[in-house]
Amino acid sequence: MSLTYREAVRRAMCEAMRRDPRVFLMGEDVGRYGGCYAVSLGMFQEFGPERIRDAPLSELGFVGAGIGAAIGGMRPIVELMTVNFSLLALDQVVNNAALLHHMSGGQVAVPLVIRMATGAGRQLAAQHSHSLEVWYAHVPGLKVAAPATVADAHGMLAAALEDPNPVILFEHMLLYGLEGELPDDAGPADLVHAAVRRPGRDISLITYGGSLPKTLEAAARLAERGVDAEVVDLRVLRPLDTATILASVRKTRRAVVVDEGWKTCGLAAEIVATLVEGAFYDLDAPPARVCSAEVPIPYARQLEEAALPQAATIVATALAAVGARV
Amino acid sequence: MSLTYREAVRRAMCEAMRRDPRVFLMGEDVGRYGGCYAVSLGMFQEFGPERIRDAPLSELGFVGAGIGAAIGGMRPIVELMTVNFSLLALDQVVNNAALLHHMSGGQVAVPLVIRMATGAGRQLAAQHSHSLEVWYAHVPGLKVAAPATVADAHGMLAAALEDPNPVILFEHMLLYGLEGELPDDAGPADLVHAAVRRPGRDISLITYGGSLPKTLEAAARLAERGVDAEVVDLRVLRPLDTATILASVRKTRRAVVVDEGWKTCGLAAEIVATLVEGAFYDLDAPPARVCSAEVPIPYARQLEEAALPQAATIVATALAAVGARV
Amino acid sequence: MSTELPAWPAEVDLDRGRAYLRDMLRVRRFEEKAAEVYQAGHIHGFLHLYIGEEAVAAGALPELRAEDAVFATYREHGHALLRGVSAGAIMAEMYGKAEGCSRGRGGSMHLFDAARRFYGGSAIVSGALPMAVGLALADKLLGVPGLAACFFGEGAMAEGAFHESLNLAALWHLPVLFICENNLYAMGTALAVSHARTDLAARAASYGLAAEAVDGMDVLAVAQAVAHATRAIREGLGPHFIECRTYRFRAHSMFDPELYRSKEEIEAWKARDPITTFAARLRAHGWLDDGAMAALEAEVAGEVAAAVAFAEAGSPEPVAALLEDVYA
Amino acid sequence: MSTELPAWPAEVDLDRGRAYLRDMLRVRRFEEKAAEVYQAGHIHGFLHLYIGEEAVAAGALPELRAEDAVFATYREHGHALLRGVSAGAIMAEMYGKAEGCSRGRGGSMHLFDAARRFYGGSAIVSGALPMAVGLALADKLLGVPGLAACFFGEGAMAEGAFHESLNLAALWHLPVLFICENNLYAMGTALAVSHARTDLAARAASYGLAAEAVDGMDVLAVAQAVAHATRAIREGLGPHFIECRTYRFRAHSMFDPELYRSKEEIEAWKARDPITTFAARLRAHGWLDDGAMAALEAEVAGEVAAAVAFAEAGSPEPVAALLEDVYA
Ligand SMILES: Cc1ncc(C[n+]2csc(CCOP(=O)(O)OP(=O)(O)O)c2C)c(N)n1
Ligand SMILES: Cc1ncc(C[n+]2csc(CCOP(=O)(O)OP(=O)(O)O)c2C)c(N)n1
Ligand SMILES: [Mg+2]
Ligand SMILES: [Mg+2]
Repeated sequence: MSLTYREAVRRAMCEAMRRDPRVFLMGEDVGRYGGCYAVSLGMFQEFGPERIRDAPLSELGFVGAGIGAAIGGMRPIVELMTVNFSLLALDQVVNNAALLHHMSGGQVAVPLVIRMATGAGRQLAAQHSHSLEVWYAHVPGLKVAAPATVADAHGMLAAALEDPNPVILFEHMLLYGLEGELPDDAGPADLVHAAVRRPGRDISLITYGGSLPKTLEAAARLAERGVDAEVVDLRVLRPLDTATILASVRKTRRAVVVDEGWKTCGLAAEIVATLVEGAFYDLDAPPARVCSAEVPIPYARQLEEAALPQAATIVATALAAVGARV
Repeated sequence: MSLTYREAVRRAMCEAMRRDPRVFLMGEDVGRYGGCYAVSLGMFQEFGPERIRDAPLSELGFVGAGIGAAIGGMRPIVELMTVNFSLLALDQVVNNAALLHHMSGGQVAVPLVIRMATGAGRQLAAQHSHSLEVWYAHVPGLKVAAPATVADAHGMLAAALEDPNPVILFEHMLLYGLEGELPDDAGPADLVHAAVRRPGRDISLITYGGSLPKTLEAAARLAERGVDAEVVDLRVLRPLDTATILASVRKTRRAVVVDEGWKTCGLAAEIVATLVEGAFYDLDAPPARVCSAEVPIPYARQLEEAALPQAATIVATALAAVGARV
Repeated sequence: MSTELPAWPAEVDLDRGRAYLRDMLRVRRFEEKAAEVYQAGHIHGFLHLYIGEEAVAAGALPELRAEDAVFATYREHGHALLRGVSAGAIMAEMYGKAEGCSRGRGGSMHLFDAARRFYGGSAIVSGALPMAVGLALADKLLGVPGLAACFFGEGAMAEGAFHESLNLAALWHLPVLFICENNLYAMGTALAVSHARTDLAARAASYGLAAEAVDGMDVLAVAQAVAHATRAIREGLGPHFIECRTYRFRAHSMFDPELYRSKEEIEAWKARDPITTFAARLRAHGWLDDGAMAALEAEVAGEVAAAVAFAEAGSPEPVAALLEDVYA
Repeated sequence: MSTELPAWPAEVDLDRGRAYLRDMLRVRRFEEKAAEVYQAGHIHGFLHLYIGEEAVAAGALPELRAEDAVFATYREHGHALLRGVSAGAIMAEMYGKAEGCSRGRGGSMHLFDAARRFYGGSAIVSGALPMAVGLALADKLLGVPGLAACFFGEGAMAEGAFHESLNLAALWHLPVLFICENNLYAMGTALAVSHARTDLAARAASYGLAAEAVDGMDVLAVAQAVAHATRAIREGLGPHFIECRTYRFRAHSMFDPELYRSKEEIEAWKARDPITTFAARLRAHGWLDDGAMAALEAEVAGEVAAAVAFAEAGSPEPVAALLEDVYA
């Protein structure tokens, strides 16, 4: 069956809610409004106000309430609207959700799923265009994932709901309209492995989330230039599947990491460090990064485009890396 | 004159306050209590409650107020007690302090200094042992520094107060008692360059803040083993002084990065990526990282020690890197 | 609603009365044009219209002085305009042009004009409140006159930042004017779905500051309340909170299917349109006739058309300037 | 203070009366011992003592049932003890031993006992309030009996999390008992330096929930208020807030030179010591004499000594276990 990324997320939530009375959805405008990005459209009508719970503008409060509800035996899905507002709730995510299991010596589990839209590309300007996946991926105790396909939008959410740990799911806002196939009996996806989205021999393009379409496009353009690029979708940002990344780069001996976050101290830096630690002697060229420019994302279209990773930049960077062959 | 790191910070604040009526200090318990780490002890008596302003437990509120006061013509120093509580204020720091200058097209400057204690090592357990410098170093619009010496504790704060941008200063809690020399006429330090704290030929040990003493100790032990290590203190975490780091590693051809933050997506990853991008062909071995283990910092002493970077680990890692010489 | 009009306040003369009407009309027509050019593809991103709420900004802003500072939300075109930012600079900003009041960096949600102490244009709900408190603190510490006025929606009052800001302002006795634009909805979330206690002025008063509620569809009522509050603040009586009860006639933003409220509710509020009701009062008072109204509409239409022309003629910021304005 | 003792409440029988005294004494002696072994270098990190405030936990916790959940702060040894966590498991935790109630991971500030629904031990001021709200929400959605009791200091009430939590609890009508331990200081910051409005029960009531203040030095007053509040909550009347007016006799933590308050103030409060005043009432009522008191002291001393012995005999967690308990 063909559906959109948005519908796939919704389907995963509805399936879980029909099956498991412990699952509920809570967040700003998830109910009567139908979801800021229409992800939960119609769910209020099916499940009612207790289980599709509109929350006031209190990110810290309702994320903390999600943690408490998880401790209390529920399986909450908290929607944070966007990563931009998640800063207000970070204390609860880091100091409670991530740490409680450890601080309690293993007694308390927090089976909480937090979903949020992320990314730029819609001219929403600096306060509404963050990509802070890397911050979450830094924190032990959290699992962090970024579904980049319709199947993963469904399957990773289903898997997150079965996980006894806090799982943070990043949904790039430009992916919601993406169309794809999903079998009627699709179940949970794995929350462990990276995926090779396009096999190739000459260079590994490593990316995740909203940058996957651009990277696949770059790979197609590279193919026209005679460069056979492998595209690796990280899928899970914490814990990282280093084995898959290293295997790809050991084969291709070159890598470009594509990440919409700012370059300095971004997720791409971790991938580069991982490659260097695990495959230094297999590398024919230094792994390169294509990230956002070191600037708050500007409103004006041409400036925003210049600030974000684009297929053309990926292509140029990959060509330079391949040209570096000795 | 010999004084402690704590006294050096205090002296920089007092000098600025005596000179410039726009400077004031605001934060929890900075006044009547004398400062959580006694940094501002006695300042309430000299400057009074308006300029040494005890704030309620409202991190988001008083950091935002610091931003507003900076816009309004003051030169506020906001003390956030510790980085652990700074999570509550991150929205103001990122979405206002860092972005306002850009979003306003250059009209609004935010000359705000935020000081906070950071780090672990005192058995304060998971919620009180964070090292999140890397998060701040990720954000364009912020300047981030980590004074690791008595002179820098004084000079970097003085420099931060002269900077028209928001500057975040991280003071590792284990450094407050450090003793050092400070000339009576010491002025602002530079807020631009990394510093070579110990020159050496065989390997570069790159670190900052609270890890500098451990790293210098490791270098001393390495010297006993015949390895001449260069120790680079990053000092400024954003923007990074890549030139100094690269020059060191081009000379030594090997590097170990020491960072008390968690390893994955930590600051050390950025340094490794920077080295790879700028000096790949000069490297004789993959740069290695010595960071905190991927675990919330545990209370029990032996567990905490095992979780944090230690001189012995640095030595072992450096020896392995040197042994890797082909 | 009673059909009887309230008595005309003595302090409002002909010029002032017509100025209120002109201000509201300027905002209304500007917003309508913004929606039009948005649909035509000249503006992108989010666009939040102030249509229906004009009496709040039009009543409040004339009471503020040059030395005061203003903080607003993403629904702030009207506030910027009535603070004196030119319609052209605002429209050019929304077009993303270099001539925009934020040089194309901010867009609709981030209008700035430092010379007029207009400090945005803040798109994190409740994010400006702590800054307004701090700006007032600066005024106090510097010993200069001036207050900080902060506009925000009723939804923002559920945020922790609201709580911390009101306590700080009251605790430190700062010259802050908090103006809550209670339009009954935060996106699709109705007041009673957000707040356990819906009497917002009472909630604010619990922090120990002066607080009152006024009819936000009545420009004179808003003006009177703000005049009284600013006088008290300038006399050193500390912060003040005003809840303006109003309504947004349009969708929350350009992407909102408005599933959460009924057509009837909207129509009932539209019957209280702040512009038509105020125009009727001016007419009843003998200060407005068809000719004057037509002249006013023409004047405003001219201003808006000129703004669009200015924006269209503006130049895009060159991509080479991408890294500017990150550090001062 | 009046020297006349209030009437003895009929519902408190001999056993209950002596139990209150025993509970307070257990906390007091435990805390004294903790300070002692801290000075001796067996405990590290922060240590926040509850000495002076015992009547709050001792009055409140007996009113809670097994199905209720408890959230507390870093000043929570007493709460853990009176919730039924053994003194040995608490002391061992502070020694960082594997036998500690958090396996040595948490230390003094993070005592946990999931079986007793004791959920910490939270060291971010106000950090537990939202979780208590959520736990109550779980109870409500699951349709099980039980309430969530959350203890916090008056300093925490300045945090945004307090505001958001009270609104959520009241808005959703949840079974939460908020217990504010108003000991007049947040570290060195006095109540009036933190809060524009120092009548905390009034502040809480502004959210639209039941709120009252009681003498937190009087275990019976606390017990009565909590009994009343829990009854109301169990009947479905929504959340409840109790301000317990108390005082901490010791420094904030082991590092506090106490520059912010006078010896006289401390002495005045010590004259209202919840243990000595309650013991006097028991004596006046004829339910306590020197012999009974000595027996009680001996019993408690034994418990505390056994706890120390247990902790000392405990085993350190092996370093090989470092990476355990990160993921469930
Ligand atoms: C902290 C935060 N959370 C969520 C949003 C998304 N959002 C934008 S406007 C809005 C509603 C705000 O309502 P209100 O404060 O009443 O202002 P109004 O839009 O009605 O003028 C929401 C939820 C945001 N911008 N910031
Ligand atoms: C969010 C946060 N800010 C600051 C601190 C540091 N701190 C620890 S306890 C404390 C005072 C809290 O006072 P109160 O809430 O009254 O509780 P009390 O200690 O008096 O029991 C402070 C400021 C913290 N732990 N968390
Ligand atoms: Mg609103
Ligand atoms: Mg207190």
